[in-house]
Amino acid sequence: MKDWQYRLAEHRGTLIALAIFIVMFAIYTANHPAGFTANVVQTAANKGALLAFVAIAQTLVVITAGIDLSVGMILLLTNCLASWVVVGSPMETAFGAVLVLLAGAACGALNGAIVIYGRLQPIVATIATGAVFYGVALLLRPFPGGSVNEDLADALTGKIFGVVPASLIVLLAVILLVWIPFSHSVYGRAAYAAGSSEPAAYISGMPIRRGKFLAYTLAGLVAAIGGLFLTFFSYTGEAAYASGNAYTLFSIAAVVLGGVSLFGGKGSAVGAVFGALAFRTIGDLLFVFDLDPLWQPLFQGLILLAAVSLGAFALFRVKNRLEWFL
Amino acid sequence: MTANALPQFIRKADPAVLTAFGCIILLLVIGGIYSRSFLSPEYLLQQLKVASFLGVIATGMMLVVLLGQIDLSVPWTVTAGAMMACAVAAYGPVGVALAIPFGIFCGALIGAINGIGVAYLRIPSMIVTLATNAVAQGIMVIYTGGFSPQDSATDAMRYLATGTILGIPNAAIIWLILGVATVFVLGRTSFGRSVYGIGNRERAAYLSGINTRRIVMIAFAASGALSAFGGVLLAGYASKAAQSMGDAYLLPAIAAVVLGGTSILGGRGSYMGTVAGVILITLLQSILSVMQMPEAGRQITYGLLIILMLLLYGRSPAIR
Amino acid sequence: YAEPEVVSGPAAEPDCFAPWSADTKFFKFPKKDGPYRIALANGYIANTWRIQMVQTAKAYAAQPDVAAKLKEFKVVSTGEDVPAQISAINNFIDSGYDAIVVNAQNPTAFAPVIKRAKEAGVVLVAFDNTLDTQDAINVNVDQKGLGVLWGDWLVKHLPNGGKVLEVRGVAGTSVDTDRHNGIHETLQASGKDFKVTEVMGKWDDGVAQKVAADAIATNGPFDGITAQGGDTGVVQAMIDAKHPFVPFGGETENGFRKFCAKFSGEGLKCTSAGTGPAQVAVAIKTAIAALEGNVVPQSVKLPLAIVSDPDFKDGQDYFSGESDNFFVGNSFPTCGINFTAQEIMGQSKENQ
Amino acid sequence: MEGAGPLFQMEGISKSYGGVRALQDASLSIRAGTIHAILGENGAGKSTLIKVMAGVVSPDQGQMMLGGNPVQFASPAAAMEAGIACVVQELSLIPELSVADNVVISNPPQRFGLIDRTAQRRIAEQSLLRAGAGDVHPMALVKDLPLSRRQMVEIAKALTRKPRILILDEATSALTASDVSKVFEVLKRLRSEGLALLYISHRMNEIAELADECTVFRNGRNVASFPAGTKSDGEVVQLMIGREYQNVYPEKPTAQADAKPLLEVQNLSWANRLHDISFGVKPGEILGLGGLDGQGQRELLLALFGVLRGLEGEVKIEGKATKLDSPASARKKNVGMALIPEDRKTEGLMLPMSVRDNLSFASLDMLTVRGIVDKTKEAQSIDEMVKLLAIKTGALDSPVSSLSGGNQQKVVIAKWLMRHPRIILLNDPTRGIDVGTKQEIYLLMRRLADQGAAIVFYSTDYAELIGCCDRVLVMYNGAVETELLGDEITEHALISSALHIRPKENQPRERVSR
Ligand SMILES: Nc1ncnc2c1ncn2[C@@H]1O[C@H](COP(=O)(O)OP(=O)(O)OP(=O)(O)O)[C@@H](O)[C@H]1O
Ligand SMILES: Nc1ncnc2c1ncn2[C@@H]1O[C@H](COP(=O)(O)OP(=O)(O)OP(=O)(O)O)[C@@H](O)[C@H]1O
Ligand SMILES: [Mg+2]
Ligand SMILES: [Mg+2]
Repeated sequence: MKDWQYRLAEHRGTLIALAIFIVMFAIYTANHPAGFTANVVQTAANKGALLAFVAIAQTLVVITAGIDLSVGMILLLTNCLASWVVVGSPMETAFGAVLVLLAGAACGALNGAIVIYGRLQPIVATIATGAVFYGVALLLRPFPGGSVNEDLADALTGKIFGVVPASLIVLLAVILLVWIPFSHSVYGRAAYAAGSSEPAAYISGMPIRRGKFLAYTLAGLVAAIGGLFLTFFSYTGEAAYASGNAYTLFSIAAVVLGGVSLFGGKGSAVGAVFGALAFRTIGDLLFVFDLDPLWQPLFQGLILLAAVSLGAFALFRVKNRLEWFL
Repeated sequence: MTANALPQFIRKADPAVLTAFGCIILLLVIGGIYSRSFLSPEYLLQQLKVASFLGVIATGMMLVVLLGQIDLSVPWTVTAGAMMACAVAAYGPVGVALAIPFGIFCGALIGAINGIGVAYLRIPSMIVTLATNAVAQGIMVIYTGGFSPQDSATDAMRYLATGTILGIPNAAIIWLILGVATVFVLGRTSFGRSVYGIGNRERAAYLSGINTRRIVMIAFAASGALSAFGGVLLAGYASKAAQSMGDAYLLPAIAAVVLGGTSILGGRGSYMGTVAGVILITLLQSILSVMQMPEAGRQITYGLLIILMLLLYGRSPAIR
Repeated sequence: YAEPEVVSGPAAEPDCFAPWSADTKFFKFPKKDGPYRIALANGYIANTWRIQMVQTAKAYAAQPDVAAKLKEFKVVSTGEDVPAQISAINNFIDSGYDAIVVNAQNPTAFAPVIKRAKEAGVVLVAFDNTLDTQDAINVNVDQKGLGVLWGDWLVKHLPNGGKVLEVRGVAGTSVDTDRHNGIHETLQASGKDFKVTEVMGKWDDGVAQKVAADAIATNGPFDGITAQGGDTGVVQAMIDAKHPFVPFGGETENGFRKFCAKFSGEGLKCTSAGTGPAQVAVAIKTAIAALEGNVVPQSVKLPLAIVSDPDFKDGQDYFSGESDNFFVGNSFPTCGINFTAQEIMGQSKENQ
Repeated sequence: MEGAGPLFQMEGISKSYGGVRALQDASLSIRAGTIHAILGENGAGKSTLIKVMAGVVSPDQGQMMLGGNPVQFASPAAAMEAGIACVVQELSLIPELSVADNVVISNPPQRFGLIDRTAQRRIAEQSLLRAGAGDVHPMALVKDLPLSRRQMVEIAKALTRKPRILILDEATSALTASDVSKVFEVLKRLRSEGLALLYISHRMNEIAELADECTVFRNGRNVASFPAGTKSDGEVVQLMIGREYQNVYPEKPTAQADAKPLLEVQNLSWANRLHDISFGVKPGEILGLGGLDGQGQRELLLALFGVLRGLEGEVKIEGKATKLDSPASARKKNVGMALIPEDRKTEGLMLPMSVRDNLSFASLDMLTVRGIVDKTKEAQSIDEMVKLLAIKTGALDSPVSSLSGGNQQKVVIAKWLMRHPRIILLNDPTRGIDVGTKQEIYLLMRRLADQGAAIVFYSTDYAELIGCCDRVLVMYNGAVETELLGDEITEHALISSALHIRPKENQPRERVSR
C-alpha cells in the first residue's frame, strides 16, 4: 500500500461522515423554499454548531473508550451559569465567559477524576455526575430566565461579511485550538492508546492517567463552549432535564455517524462534527418534506436507523467471520 | 447443617452484593430516623411493589449488560408494551385474554430488531437501541394520534400489578418468580453460560462453536420482552397506558444493574446484585422524594450517593 | 412590511380576544391579502396533550371557513431542544410564511427570533408555553390563576386548614413555578394552618402515582390534595392505598374527571380546570385575525375550562367510555371553537 | 567490556497472587555486554520476574540494585527512565495506532509541544530497519499486522528507547526461523554495544546459540546459574522440570493403514489468500502444515473450521461433501472437528472466567439436557480432562487468567478434547510452552491419532513437524508448495520448500500488510 492509501484509510470515517452530510444537506437546500441562501445556511450552522460542540466533547471521552452521559447536563449547567455571568460591560462579559469555561472544565475534570482515580466505569459514573450537574443547574436557574450580552451573542450567532456564519468560525477555532493540539500531543496519543488497549499503553509507560484526565477535562471545556453558545442562541438559561438528556443521546449518535468507534482508540472530532451536522440535517429534512406531523418522529427515527446501519454494509465484504468480533 | 450453610453462603457471595444490601439497610435506618413511617410494613411493601416494576425491566437490562451491550430502547419499549397490551384488550374477550402476551410480544419484536442490529449487522448496541427507541416512539405517536385506542388496563393487568396474595404484592411475587428463573437460566443453562462467555470474549465463544449471534439476538429480544412486561405491569399499576410512561426507567435500570456489581463491560455479575441495585435505587428515589428536598438538592444527593456507593464497592481492579 | 401599530382596544372579537389585563397593548398589523401560509412550530410531540394539540390544529385548519383563508398550513415538531425550535422558526421566516404559531419549549429563549420575525413582518403567536415578550402575541392561560383556583378550592373545603399533598410538575419550568406559587400564596393568604407536602409528579400519571403513593405511606393521610397533572395517577394511588377520598384541585384529564364523578359521594370533591389543547385553535384564529388587519390584544387571556363538584356530566364534561388520557375542555365558545374531545381523539377504531 | 560488577541485581524477590506464589525469594544478577538466558517450565515465574524488573508489577518483598544503587520502580515509565526496556510476552502494542506511533510511543519527538510526525516517521523507519523489520510500513495500523510482524515492531519499539538493559520475554515465540535469525543478529550487535540482555525462551536451540549465561527457574526460585554451554540440554531440562529427561517425540507408527481419508479438501480457494488446495487426512494420521509464517496456513485451518466466507472448492467428511459455515457446524457430531486456535488469550479462552467454565464451554451442548447443564456430568468430564492433561491449577474456580501460559494452553486443548473430536486442527499449539509440556502435547497428539483421530498440525517450529508428523504440506503464498512424506521430512527439505527456493527466481519481499 502507498502512503496516500494509509492516509485515506486513517480518515475514512471522517470522509464518510462528510459525504453523508453533503448529500443530506444538498437534498435539504435543494428542497428548501428559500433555497441555498446565507440565511438558511446560518440557521443550519447555528443549530449544527451547538450539537457539534457537544459531539466534540463526547469524542474526546469516547476515544479513551469511555463515554460521557453527563455531557448534556454540563451543557445545561454552563448555560444556566452563563445566563448569570456573561453580561454587562465587555470586561465583565469576558470574565464571565472565562468563568463559564472554567466551570465546564471543572465538571469534566470531576468526571475524569472519578473515572480515572476512582476507577468507576464511565457510563455509570457520568450518569451519576449528570444528576449532580443537573441539580446544580437547577439551583442556578430554578426557572428559565437570565440574560446575556446580546451584542456578543448576535455577533457569534450572526454572519461575518453577511455570508459566513460566525458559529462555523467558532467551531473551526475550537477544532484548531483544542482538538488539533490535543490529538497531536503526547497526552492525546496516550488517550487514544488507553482507549485502544489500556494495559498495553500502561506497560508502554504512556501517561495514560494524565492523558485521559486531560481528555475528560477538555470535554467539559468544549461542552461549556456549547453551553455558552446555547446561551448566545437563546439569550437565557434553562435547566431543562429532557433537553440535556437529548443532547447527550444526540452526541452519541453524532459521534457514531462521524466514524468514531465507541470501543475507543479510533476516530476524530472532525468526523464527529460532520456527524453532528448530518444528524441535525435529519431534523431539517422534516421541514422540506411535507410529512404529516404525526409521522415526523417515525421518519426521523427511521432515517437515524438507516444512517447508523450504513456501516453494516462493510460487513458484507468481510470474508473472515472473526473480523465480526473486532 | 444450617449453621454451616449461612456462613458458606456469605463467604461465597460477591462482596459487591453484600455491600449493596448493607447500603439498603443503611438507607432504611436513615429513613427511619427521619420518620418512623419509613419502616412501616405498608411503606416497605409499597416500595417492594414499585421496585418490582423496575426489577422486571432491570432483569432484561442485566442480560444485555452481561453481554457487554446496553439497551437504550427501554423507554419506548416499556411504553409500547403497555399501550399495545391495552389496545388489544379492546378486541373482545379474546383481546382481553391476549392483552398481556401481545404486549410482551411487541416488546420482544423491538428487542429482536435491536438484536438483529447488534448481532447480525454489528452496529454498536448503544446506537441501534437509540435508533429503535426513536422508531418505537414514532410508531406510538402515529398510533395514538390516528385514533383513540383503548388505553385502560385489563383486570388481569390490574391484578398482577396491584393485587396481593397473603399481603404480598403480586408484582413482587412475579419479580421473585422471574428472578428465580433468571438465576437458573444464567447459572444452569447453556444459554446462560454462553451469555457470560460472550460477555467476556465473543471471539472465543464463537470459536468454541457457540452460535453467538443467536444468543445475542435472544438476549436482546428477552430484554425487549421484559421491558414490555414491565410496561404491562406499570399499565396495570396506573390502570392505563400512556405515552412516555417509560421515560423514567432507562437510567434507573442501568444504575440498578451496575450498582448491583454487574460489570458494564460484560461477563461478570450476579442476579442478587441486580435485586439489591433495584431496591437500592427505588428506596433512594422514594426517600429523597418524600424528604421534601427541593428537586435540585434531590438530584445532587442522588448523584453523589450513587458515586459514593460505587466507590465503596464498584471499582475496577487496579492495573498493578 | 411595517411593524404592527399599537392601537387602543377593543379587539375585533372582544369576547374571544380578551386582553390579559387592563394595560395590555393592542396590535393592528398591516392588512395582508389571503390566503395565508401559516406554520405551527411545535416542540415535543410524544405525549397525549401535544398529540391532541397537533390533531386539533389540523382539524381546525381543515374547517371549511378556516381552510378558505389558508394557502398552506404546516406543522413541524422539533423535540425537546430549544435551538431546534428556534431554527425551525427561522426557517419559516426565511421561507416567507405569513404567520407562525409556536408552543415554546422555553418562554425566555426566543428573543432573537422575535426580533427576526418583527423585522420580516411575520406574525408570531405563542400559546400554552408563551413567550416573555411584548413583541409577539401571546395566547395565555393564567397558570398562576389556576393555582389560585385550586388553592381556593382547598381553602373552601378545609375551613380549619390541614395536611395537603401538592403534586407538582416538572422542576424548572415556568408553568410548574407559576401554578405552585398560585397555590402556595393562596393557602398562605387564607391564614389557616396548612401543612403542605410537595412531591414532583412530572405531569405524568405513572410518576405522580408513585410519588403520591410514597407520600401517602410516609406522610399521610392528607386532608386535601392538589395536582398539576398526572391527576388520574394520584387518585389511583389513593385508591390503592385505601386513602380516604378528600377534596382535590386538579387538571382536566378525562380519567381524573371520571374518578371525580364516580367518587364524589365518597368525598372526592373535585375542581377540575386547565388548559385544553384546543387553545391552539384560538392561537391560529388570532394569527389569521392579525393578518387580516384586525385589532388583537398583544396578550390574549384564554378562559379556563372549569368544572367543579357536583357538576360533572357524562358526555359533556367527561366521557366515561373514552380513554383516560385525553384532556377535556376543548371548547372556547366565545371564539366559536367547539371541538368535542371525540372529534379530535375519539375517532375510535370502529369508525376508522 | 566485561568483567565489571553486575549492572543489575535482584535479591530476595517474592510475589504472590492471592494464594499463588509466583516468585519466592528469587535472585538474579546480570552484567553489561552479556546475554543472560532464563529458563524454566511454564509457571516457573519467569514472566513475573521480568515484570517486577520492568515496573509492571510491584514485588511483595526484595530489593533491586541498578549499577550498585538500590532502585524501586513505581511504574513501567520509571523503569524505562532507568534504562530498562522490555519486550513482553503479552504484546504491549496499541492496536489502533500506527506502527510508527507505536515505535516511538514512550518518547515521541516533539515540536512546539506537539508530536512531530515527520521526525517520528524517520525514527520509526530507522528502528524498524535496525530490528530487521524494514518490510513493515510505518503507517500501517498494528492491528492489521500478522502476529510475527507485531513481534518485530515490538522489538523495534524497545530499541527506540536506547535501553541499557533489554528484556525479551519469549519475543521470538511467534517468529519464524528467518525472522529469528534476523533478530539474533540484532541482539548480538546490541551485546557488542555493551547492553545487558535478558532472554527468555523455551527454544533450547536459540538459547544455545545466543546465551552467555543461563539461570534456571523452578517454582518461583532460581535453582541454578551457569555459563552457557557448560551443561548438556538434558541436564538443563532436568534442572527445569526436576526429573529425568527423555526423548521428546513419541514413536511414529511404521506404516499407515489403508484407510479412507476422514477429511478431504478439493481445490479450496479463498479470497486471493488460498489457492487451489487439495489434500486428505486419514484417521490416525498427523498431517503437518509447514512453511514460513503467514503463507495461508492459519487461513486454511480457519477455512476448514467454517470461519471464512466465500470459499471455493469442496470439503468432504468421510467422503461426503459437507458445508461448514461456522464453528458450530464444524463441531457437530457428524463432523466432529475441533480447532485449537492461534491466540489463546483472545480466541481460546475467556480469561476472567473460571477454569471450570472454560473447560466445559465448548461442550455445553453435550453436557446439557434440553438446555440445562447436567452438573454431575460436567464435573466428571472436567475432572477427566484435568487428569488427562495434568492441568496445574490451584482451584478450578479460579480465573483461567491466573494460570501460567502453558497451563492455559492445556485448558484450550482440554476444552476441545472433552468433545472427543475426530478431526483436530492445531494452530501452533506449542507456542510459548515449556519442553515438558510440549512433550506431553506431542504424546497426546500421537495417542489421539492412534485412537483414530485425523490431525492437522500447524507449527512454526520445524523440529516439531519433523518429530511429530506423518506427512507435511509446505505452504507458500496460499498454495501447497510441496508434500513431504515420512523420511522426506527433514529440516533441509522444509526450509528449502518454505523459502520457495527454485534455481533462478529470487522473490522480492513485499511490504507486509493485510
Ligand atoms: N490504568 C492504571 N491503573 C492503575 N494504576 C495506574 C494506571 N495507570 C497508571 N497507574 C499508576 O499511576 C501512576 C502514574 O502513572 P502514569 O505515568 O501513567 O500517569 P501520569 O499521568 O504520567 O501521572 P499522574 O497521573 O500521577 O500525574 C503510577 O504509579 C502507575 O502505577
Ligand atoms: N495476574 C496473575 N494473577 C494470578 N496468578 C498469576 C498472575 N500472573 C502470574 N500468576 C501465576 O504466577 C506463576 C508464575 O507465572 P509466570 O507467568 O511468571 O510464569 P512463566 O514462567 O512466565 O510461565 P510461562 O513460561 O508459561 O510464560 C504462575 O503460577 C501463574 O499462574
Ligand atoms: Mg511467561
Ligand atoms: Mg509462556
